[in-house]
Amino acid sequence: MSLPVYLDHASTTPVDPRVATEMAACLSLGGTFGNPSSDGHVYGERARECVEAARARVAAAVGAEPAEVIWTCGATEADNLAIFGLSAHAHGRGRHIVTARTEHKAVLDPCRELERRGWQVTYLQPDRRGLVDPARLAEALRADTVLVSLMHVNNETGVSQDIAAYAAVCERHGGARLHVDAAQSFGKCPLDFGASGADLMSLSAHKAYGPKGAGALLVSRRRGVRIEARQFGGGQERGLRSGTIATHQVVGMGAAFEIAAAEWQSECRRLAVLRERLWHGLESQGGVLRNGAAPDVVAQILNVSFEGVEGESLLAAVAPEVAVSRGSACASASGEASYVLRALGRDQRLAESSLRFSLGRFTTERDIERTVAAVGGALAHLRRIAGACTTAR
Amino acid sequence: MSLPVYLDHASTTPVDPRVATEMAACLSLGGTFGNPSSDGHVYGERARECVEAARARVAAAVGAEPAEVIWTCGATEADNLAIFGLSAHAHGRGRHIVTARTEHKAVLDPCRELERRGWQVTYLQPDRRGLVDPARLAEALRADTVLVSLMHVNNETGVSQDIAAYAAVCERHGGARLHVDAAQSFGKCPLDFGASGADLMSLSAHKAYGPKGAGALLVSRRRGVRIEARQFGGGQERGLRSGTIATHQVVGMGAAFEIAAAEWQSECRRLAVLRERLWHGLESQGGVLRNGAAPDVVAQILNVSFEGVEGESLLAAVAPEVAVSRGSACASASGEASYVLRALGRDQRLAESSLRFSLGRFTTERDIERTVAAVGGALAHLRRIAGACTTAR
Amino acid sequence: MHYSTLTRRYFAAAPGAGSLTGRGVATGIAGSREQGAWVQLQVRTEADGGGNLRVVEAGFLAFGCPHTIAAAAWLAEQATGRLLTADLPLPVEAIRQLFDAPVEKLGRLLVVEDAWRGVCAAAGV
Amino acid sequence: MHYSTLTRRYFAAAPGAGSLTGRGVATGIAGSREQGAWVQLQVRTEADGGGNLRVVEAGFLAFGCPHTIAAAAWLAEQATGRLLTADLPLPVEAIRQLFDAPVEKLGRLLVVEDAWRGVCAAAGV
Ligand SMILES: Cc1ncc(COP(=O)(O)O)c(C=O)c1O
Ligand SMILES: Cc1ncc(COP(=O)(O)O)c(C=O)c1O
Repeated sequence: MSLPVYLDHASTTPVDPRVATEMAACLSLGGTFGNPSSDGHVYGERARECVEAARARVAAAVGAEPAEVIWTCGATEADNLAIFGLSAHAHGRGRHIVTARTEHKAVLDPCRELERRGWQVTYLQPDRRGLVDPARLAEALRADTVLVSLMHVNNETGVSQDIAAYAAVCERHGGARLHVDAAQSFGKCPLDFGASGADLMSLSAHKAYGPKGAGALLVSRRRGVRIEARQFGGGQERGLRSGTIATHQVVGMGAAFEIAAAEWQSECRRLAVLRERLWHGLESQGGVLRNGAAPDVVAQILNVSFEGVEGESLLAAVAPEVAVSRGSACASASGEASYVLRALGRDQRLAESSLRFSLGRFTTERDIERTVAAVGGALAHLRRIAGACTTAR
Repeated sequence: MSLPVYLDHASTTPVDPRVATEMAACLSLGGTFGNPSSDGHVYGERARECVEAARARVAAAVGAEPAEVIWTCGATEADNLAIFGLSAHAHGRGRHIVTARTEHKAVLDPCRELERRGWQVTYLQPDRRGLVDPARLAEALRADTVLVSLMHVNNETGVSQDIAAYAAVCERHGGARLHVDAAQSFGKCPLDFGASGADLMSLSAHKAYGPKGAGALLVSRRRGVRIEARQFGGGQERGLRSGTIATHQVVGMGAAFEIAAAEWQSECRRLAVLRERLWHGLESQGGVLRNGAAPDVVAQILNVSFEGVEGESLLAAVAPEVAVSRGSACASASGEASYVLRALGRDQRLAESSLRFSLGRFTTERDIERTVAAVGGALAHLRRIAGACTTAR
Repeated sequence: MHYSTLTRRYFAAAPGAGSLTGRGVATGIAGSREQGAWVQLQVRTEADGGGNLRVVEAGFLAFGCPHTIAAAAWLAEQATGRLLTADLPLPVEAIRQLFDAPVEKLGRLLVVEDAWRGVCAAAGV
Repeated sequence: MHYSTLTRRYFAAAPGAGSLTGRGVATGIAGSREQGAWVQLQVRTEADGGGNLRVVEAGFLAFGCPHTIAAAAWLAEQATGRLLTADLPLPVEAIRQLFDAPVEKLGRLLVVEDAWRGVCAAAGV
């Protein structure tokens, strides 16, 4: 049996073969396998050079300085480091955080943990386009607000938020630092850390054809941002994140980010065409609603609600032909994944019968045709089985 | 110029080619690149299967149950999770920790951080063999001791401690959990988590021919050990360690641990012979003292103090021919690296002019010969330059 | 979500999906779309000699997760050819285990049972 | 630790390593093994016409890090052929920069300077 079409790139991407080649060169004897912390020999020195070259590539790709890049093992760790690290540093000035209901759990769960420790957190509601309005943010800021955490591109719907506008609001407030979870945005839309005015930014390699288990937190130097470390021992990353640096992992991230920075625009143009083809194919099945409107949404993502079918069954019925996702991969067991869809005007039931199609670098026209046929077949089958239930409503 | 002989395996090892092959199969399109958290399709399912197979391999290699394995991105994270996670859970019962001066910084630095937060920490001195005496541990335990953290094999000297004896002391105490940093021991000596009686154990892949950036914390289920999570969002690892699991990394660790479990005994026999050959070659240079005596020290490590030369210059002089290390890679900038050597009876100066030769899977007889020649040449050169200084003393 | 082979087979083939019409049809409906599971079960029965009803045809409609659909299809299939009794061919917990459904799915399978009760009530059993 | 090419060259070749004996030799010794750097500098001088001393030969011994050894070797080399003056050929901070030594190495280079001072004192300069 042939494998299903992979349209779940927002969950993870395959590693680009060019990236895998660079990673392989850092593993075995004869490669750059040394410990970047080893100070006394050429093996360590070469590994350090690779790590610093990778840092420079990531920095260049996102408009940061190399010294602003703190390696982590993913955006989850970066989000945790940003939120706990900033709050530990700033708690003397206040204990209030502003974020949004539509953030990833890697932001929401640390915020909940801080609430357990006595912090106050305001969870903003997005508007009907799925976006947090900067004016709402301004209203939510208090004298004791020390951190705002708002994402760039939403992992469920692909809507892209105006982080520069949030930065401007925080700037006027004066005391609140802005953390941006950009795990889903790099490679899908313009991203310039320095120009954005953000203080902290989380990145992930495996959403951009790099390896899983690699990421970075950007900490603005120009803006003088200070955070506390969370992982101790060894003093790597200027003491901000101890632990042996995984050379092949950061080299993979560097290669992936360089490639994406060079290719994302043409890739987006190509994928926007495929995405619209997919949408028109699905739309023609009837009872199909698009979540998120064109200019706000990145080219890679199409989120669709299907009338008259139950979501889990729809996913199961298409699974032999197409790999897609309901909500985000790590929130799929909970109902919260649908906050953003409900904000977009979908009722709970429609939100639950929604699929996220996320296209990627290796997606072909043939994949799209196969997807449309599979979803069409599944819809017809399930609607026939559901019979009166759906019309009786 | 040919590369120097690599005798710094205690800092990091190259990835075994068999491991690299398994890792490569988890990266690219066509491989098992899916997100193990993706619930709705075969890509995620296959990745999950790989992750669970790797968990079973690691567990089998160290005498643990699969459900006791919590993936981390290395032993540094595992040490931090053990110490902060256990202390957060147990702080109601007491705020005292016992550890040793000779622990790795990944243990010492979290302990220092806890001291800053009001905890009390007792740092035990090792005896003249470099070992922490279980009787000293028993004396140090207090009614409010909640955690003991003692390593298995020391990263500087290779001395191997009797963790079962420490476990017995903790057991008698009743309230103190035992955490064992086993980053340096797996693959170098017998290791059985279940039989040891330890409550928590840190493992690292890259010390055993697996990838950097992969590790695990073992949390004993039979002993009912509870810790608090430190990284939130996504709920992976039963909520104890959120974040996308890096399939290729844990698969690499699983493969590496399976290989090491099968081969470590014959490897140790082979390396013990090479290590003695190295020692005799060095000894014949004169003014050379061995740190750590035979039955206590694993076969892979030879720590030697050199009279009449300064340590940094010795390292620099041998570097074109041999890659070795002074102390441990991540502590080499500080003087603390020599605690354990001073305990073994070396004065500060001799401790500072010590080298750690750590042999590994791909070390050959030829490598040993080259090393002896290089060190001999460097010693003669430096001693000639030092002239009267060393004799005048 | 992992589905057993049996679940996948009944979910994909959905034998007996559709409505029955005409004489001797008893219908039971339970659940709602809002609660995530809705099931309609129907049987056409004929009286056997001894005052019992024998199911000669059964059908179902269902809106719900794969386990709900598979269980409804299986129940319609099992019922066919048997005497109609108030008891399910297997207790609902056994049906859950048969399809290897997680415990949290039990509520949905109870909707299938409720639909069966409705059928029996409509048929006067 | 990263060493510059110049450091590596003087450290490896150590030109001038050894002791001078005989007439006209001035010796300066500074530091100790315990403090991590010990340097002995020696020059053999001849009086030139104008009442100055010219260094005709220089040598050193050193126990210390590669920067210490390199700096001592370099100093002996530089001194040879010049008039002996209390000033180093370059200020010690400039020597640090010449060898690209980290700032925390300055203390060790001051030992080299002290040895030079000792030479000058011994030679009456
Ligand atoms: C918006 C967002 N933030 C954070 C993460 C977590 O990133 P990582 O998988 O690198 O831990 C993800 C992806 O899972 C994401 O989509
Ligand atoms: C004893 C010991 N503990 C912990 C560590 C840290 O492990 P890792 O490099 O996987 O973070 C090391 C190695 O650096 C070690 O030798």
